[in-house]
Amino acid sequence: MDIKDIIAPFAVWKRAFEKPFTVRKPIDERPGAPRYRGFHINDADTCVGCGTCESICMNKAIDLVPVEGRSPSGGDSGLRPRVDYGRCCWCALCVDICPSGSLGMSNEYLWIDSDPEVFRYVPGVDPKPWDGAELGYRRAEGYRLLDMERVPMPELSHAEGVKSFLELVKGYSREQAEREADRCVACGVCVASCPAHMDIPGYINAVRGGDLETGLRLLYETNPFPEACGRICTRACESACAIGSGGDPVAIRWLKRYIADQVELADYGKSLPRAESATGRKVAVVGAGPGGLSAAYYLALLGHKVTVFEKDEAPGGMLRYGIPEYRLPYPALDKDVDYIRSLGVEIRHGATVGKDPALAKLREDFDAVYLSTGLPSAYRLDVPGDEHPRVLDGVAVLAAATRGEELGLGRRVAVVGGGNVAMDAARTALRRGCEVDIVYRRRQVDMPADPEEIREAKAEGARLIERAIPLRVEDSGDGGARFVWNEAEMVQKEPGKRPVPEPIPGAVVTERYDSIIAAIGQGPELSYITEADGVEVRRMKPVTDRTGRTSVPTVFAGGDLVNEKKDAISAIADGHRAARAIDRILGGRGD
Amino acid sequence: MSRPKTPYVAPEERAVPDLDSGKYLVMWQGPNHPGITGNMSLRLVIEGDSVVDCETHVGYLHRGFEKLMERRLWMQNFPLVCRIAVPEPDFNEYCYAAALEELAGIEVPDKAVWLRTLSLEMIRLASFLMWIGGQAGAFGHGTIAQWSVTMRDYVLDLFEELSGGRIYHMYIIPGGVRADVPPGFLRHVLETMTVVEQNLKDIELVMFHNAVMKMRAVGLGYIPPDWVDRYGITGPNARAAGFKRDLRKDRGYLAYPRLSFEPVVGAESDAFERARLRLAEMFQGIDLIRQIVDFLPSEGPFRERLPNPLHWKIPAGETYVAAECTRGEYGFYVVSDGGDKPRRVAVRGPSYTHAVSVMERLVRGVNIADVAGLMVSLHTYPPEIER
Amino acid sequence: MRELADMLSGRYGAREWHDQRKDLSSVTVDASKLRDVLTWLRDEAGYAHLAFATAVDEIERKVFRLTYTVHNYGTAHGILVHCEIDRDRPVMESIHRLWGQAWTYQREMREWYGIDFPGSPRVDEEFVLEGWEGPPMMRRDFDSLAYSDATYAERPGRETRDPAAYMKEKLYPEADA
Amino acid sequence: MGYATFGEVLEFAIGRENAAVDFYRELSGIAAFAAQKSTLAEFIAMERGHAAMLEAMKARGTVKLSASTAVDLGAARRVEATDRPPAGMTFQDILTAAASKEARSFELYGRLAREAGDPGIRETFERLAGEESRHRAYFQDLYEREVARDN
Repeated sequence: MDIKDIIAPFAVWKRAFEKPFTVRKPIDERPGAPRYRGFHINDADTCVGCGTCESICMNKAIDLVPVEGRSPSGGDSGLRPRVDYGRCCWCALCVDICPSGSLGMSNEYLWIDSDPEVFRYVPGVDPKPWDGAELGYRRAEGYRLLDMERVPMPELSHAEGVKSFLELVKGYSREQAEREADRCVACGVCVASCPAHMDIPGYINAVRGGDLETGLRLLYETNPFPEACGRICTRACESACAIGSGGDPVAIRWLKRYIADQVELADYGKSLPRAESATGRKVAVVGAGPGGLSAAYYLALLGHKVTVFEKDEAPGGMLRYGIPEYRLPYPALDKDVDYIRSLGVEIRHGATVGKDPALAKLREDFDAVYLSTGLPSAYRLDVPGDEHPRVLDGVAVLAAATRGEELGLGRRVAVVGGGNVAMDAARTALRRGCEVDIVYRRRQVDMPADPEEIREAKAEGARLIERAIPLRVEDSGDGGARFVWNEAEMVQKEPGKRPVPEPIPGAVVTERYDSIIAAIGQGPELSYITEADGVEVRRMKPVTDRTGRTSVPTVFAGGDLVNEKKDAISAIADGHRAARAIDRILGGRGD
Repeated sequence: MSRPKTPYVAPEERAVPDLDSGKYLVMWQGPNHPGITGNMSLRLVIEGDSVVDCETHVGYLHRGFEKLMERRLWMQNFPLVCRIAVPEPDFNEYCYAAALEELAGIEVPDKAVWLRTLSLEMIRLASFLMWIGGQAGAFGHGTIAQWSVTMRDYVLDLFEELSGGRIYHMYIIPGGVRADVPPGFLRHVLETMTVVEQNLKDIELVMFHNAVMKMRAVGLGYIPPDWVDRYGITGPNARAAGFKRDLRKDRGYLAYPRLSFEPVVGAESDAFERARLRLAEMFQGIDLIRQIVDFLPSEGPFRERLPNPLHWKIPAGETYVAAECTRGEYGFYVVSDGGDKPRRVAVRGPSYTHAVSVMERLVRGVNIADVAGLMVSLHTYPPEIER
Repeated sequence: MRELADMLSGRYGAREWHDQRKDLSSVTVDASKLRDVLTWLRDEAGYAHLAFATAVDEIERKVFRLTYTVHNYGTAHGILVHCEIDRDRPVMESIHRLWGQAWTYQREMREWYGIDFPGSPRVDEEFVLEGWEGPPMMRRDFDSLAYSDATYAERPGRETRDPAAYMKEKLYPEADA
Repeated sequence: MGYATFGEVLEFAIGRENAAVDFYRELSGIAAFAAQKSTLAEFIAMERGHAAMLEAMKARGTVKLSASTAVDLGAARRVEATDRPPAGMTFQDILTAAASKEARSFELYGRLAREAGDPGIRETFERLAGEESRHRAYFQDLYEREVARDN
């Protein structure tokens, strides 16, 4: 030991004159770092109430609670997360995982109260001093816990696709499907949006786990058209998908298709239920479209003998005659229909109800009747000259294509309308080698067609003419027709309503076409209901209660004919609902 | 003036004192004792001022982590693991993440490797700063504790800036890290290192050139070299006994193979030697941090994309990932049965051996006033014993 | 490594050698051979460091799988040495004479899994669970959540809703009708 | 020539509304099936409401008749053209016919209101014009929703 060991410690004294390290609260402020994980904030308008924050929270510090002024709708459950700071550990995994990106943390870390109960609040709903804090923990750029990008679907190239009627979408491989299924957070927000309320998280979970038998069973619980819906469903679920609130929604439709594609028809019976015993009751279904056959399937499952009356030569309705085969190949549709048939459902083709047999006869011969005749014919353009022979019915064109008939469209074709029928007609015409113009009254964004369909139609070479109000059709004198329209501008007439196209004075365009395909909308065929049948019809729709029952207790109706959504999945849901209601009037329990 | 360099080494076999003889007194030290890092207690049997027997009692900090982890998803355990060793949480994060990545076959981006290394070196410094305060305090130099704890707070400020948390950083997430460095951060790191280095020099002056410290620490808690393997002693406790063992070199994980440093090795193997060695490692740590700041890539991803954490399943398998923490070998043994939750996670904290079997033996024959100083010189953190 | 693996299998019937990393392998031996294997590894093969020992409850197979982790500083290589014991009669030979800290791991396994190590010092003493009367807590069949629910009261006022169920209740309650 | 007193105007309007009822009735007569009939029945009820409103006005004498109030019905009578939907009329046909009928009525009452010197009469016609315009909007809306969904 040397003298330094005695002297050195006195060096401490120099510190006596230094500025202290301490922060004198409340004189000195000491804000949290810009990334500080302080109290939660939530943009309650962006939040969709999916509860993924709750799922990831390892402390169970988050509850999903109803909040005032918010009710469930579309892709929003109406619930909002409430944080219990008695449990929260400020790990911010909730922020990291939040699909919409609404959750964050402020950099505020001081909150003093004598009442322990207050340390539990709904961020963004219960006002707090740190609401809207600029600073605080946010998910770093380039860092997501969830995969917000959809697994790309292998598809034929546009150049390739337009050459034939081969199916464009090739379907996921097992690896792709499982990867896509992995993106789902199983929040279940989508279920309400599905007209059939399919157990979407359930079957996606089955895909993820490779348990396709369970997947198929879950599909058939609410939808006997998985092959068809897996291809052409309007997929309201994907618009509601919570993942879609901050990225690409989960490809729910493709996953459904994946399940159905993977299981051989011969193996369906292994996972699907069958009727335990026959009830001896008979039900007639009018129309072998998705709605009618859905009703037939569930009625057959309940043990009833079902006969389907169909005017066309093949089953499927619009799925067959309205949707081109490059979107829904006939073998896929046949698989769905064949399984329904395998339960003993009889389909009588070429039977036009109203002519033979009459509805009255069905009511007499069967214990119940389900009407699902859809919207079989296109409306006219409703302009002078629309009776011109070169003005064609869009629905009829598609049906003729299905039947393999020569369409005789000529070289230049105009398709008038912005719905899926218009897109299908346009793409069918493209595949027949036509030059196609799609003429629409409003803008592309206003089109009711699936945006994907519009994109693809354009990519395949269709020209989109927007804001064109049809004025008239004139004969061109050379076997074609001149289509005259007025260019329009969009005018916001009433606040909150969608803008209306207003013609620009003088801006009249005339184009010559070989064919003009009208696809502005379709109407019902109701001549088979006579006054004597007593089925109350209002505004060309049979009046039904929510189970599909008409004013005649044994007659039910559903599908496009009745519902507002007018898509396959709604028709399927109607068919299922009506089947349960019919079962109840036939003495069953309806389940 | 000071103790002999090679003091009495207690026999391995424990002679249980006859408490009825009236010669002995049973005295509990802890669980609440300012000289002990964390909450554990020593049941001391003393004769006069000397300890003749000791039993350690842990359990005050048992939170059942390993059980809790078995019922949480792989990712849900990420916020949990850091809490296993409070003053040095990042090693838990690293070992857990690295084990998962190994089992799941995930390659971590280079930037994340550097940021992880930075994070681990920063916490090493913070942990040592806490230890040096405890060590000085245990020998009556409370002022040094005040300085060093302040310095630690400055390092924690850096963590707050980097990760958003001071104590539990939850920064090293499976797959990488949670964020890149914020703007200005590296400058703050270097500035803080300057301040800490300056302070350490002061501490060195007043603590290691200090007659009282030398009288109390020299010769205290001598660990014979043959105990090192016998008792599974690791880290500075082993290095102070002359073993050049450092997992950063031996395992060469993270960015350590790309950094220039040599393990600090001692020889005397007593409390003073261990303290000197740790001080040297602190200076070394500052140097390493500066090197990391130099090398840190400015571009590139900081995290590899993982499967959805809600469904993440890790292929069946097992691994043991260890890292050199301030106290020695910190390791995670992780077993997956292929499910979405761990089958088993076992945490190997270095204090497990140091604070229990080594401590019980070392403390025999020691003056009761030196028990706390001895314990701190082993640098033990009870929470990692009980998990 | 191959050499060591062959040596262990030849001498002790060790099996399932697996190289997890270049610096970590695992191997399984019969429980009756474990102490000999560890002794040999420690004294002859340079694996002088026992990092830790623990158990894994393989309840499905009705065994406890024990893991002893040894490390060779010379070659910077570690081995996870496994052996399995009957879960219904969990008794294992003690290695407290091989390593000075081994008894603590054995005491821990005794408390957490109910595995007995006859002869191990203070093996029946409580380790971290003072006053614990439940079954060994690390066994897979001890349901910690059920225990917690039965033992502690949930703080009042907590209630959560499932988005799908809530939306159904509000938007289409008739679906089940 | 073509000028009429208010009383006559009222009579004329009542006649028009009744004619509309007859028009729909007639359509209903050629309607081939129940659904068409029920749609037309709804429209008949609407027009009956108009006629009833005018009848009540006349009966109550709400509007003081004045000799000076005379309006030109000539033009009104001239616009009385009817285009008849075909026998197999669709919903589209019915709605188109109904909407154009309402549009013409709106035009007529609007002009009558402008020509009427008396504020009371003007108000009556404005009310009728408003009513017709609402009906037309209703039909157009129905058309947009039910017929031209894809347009």
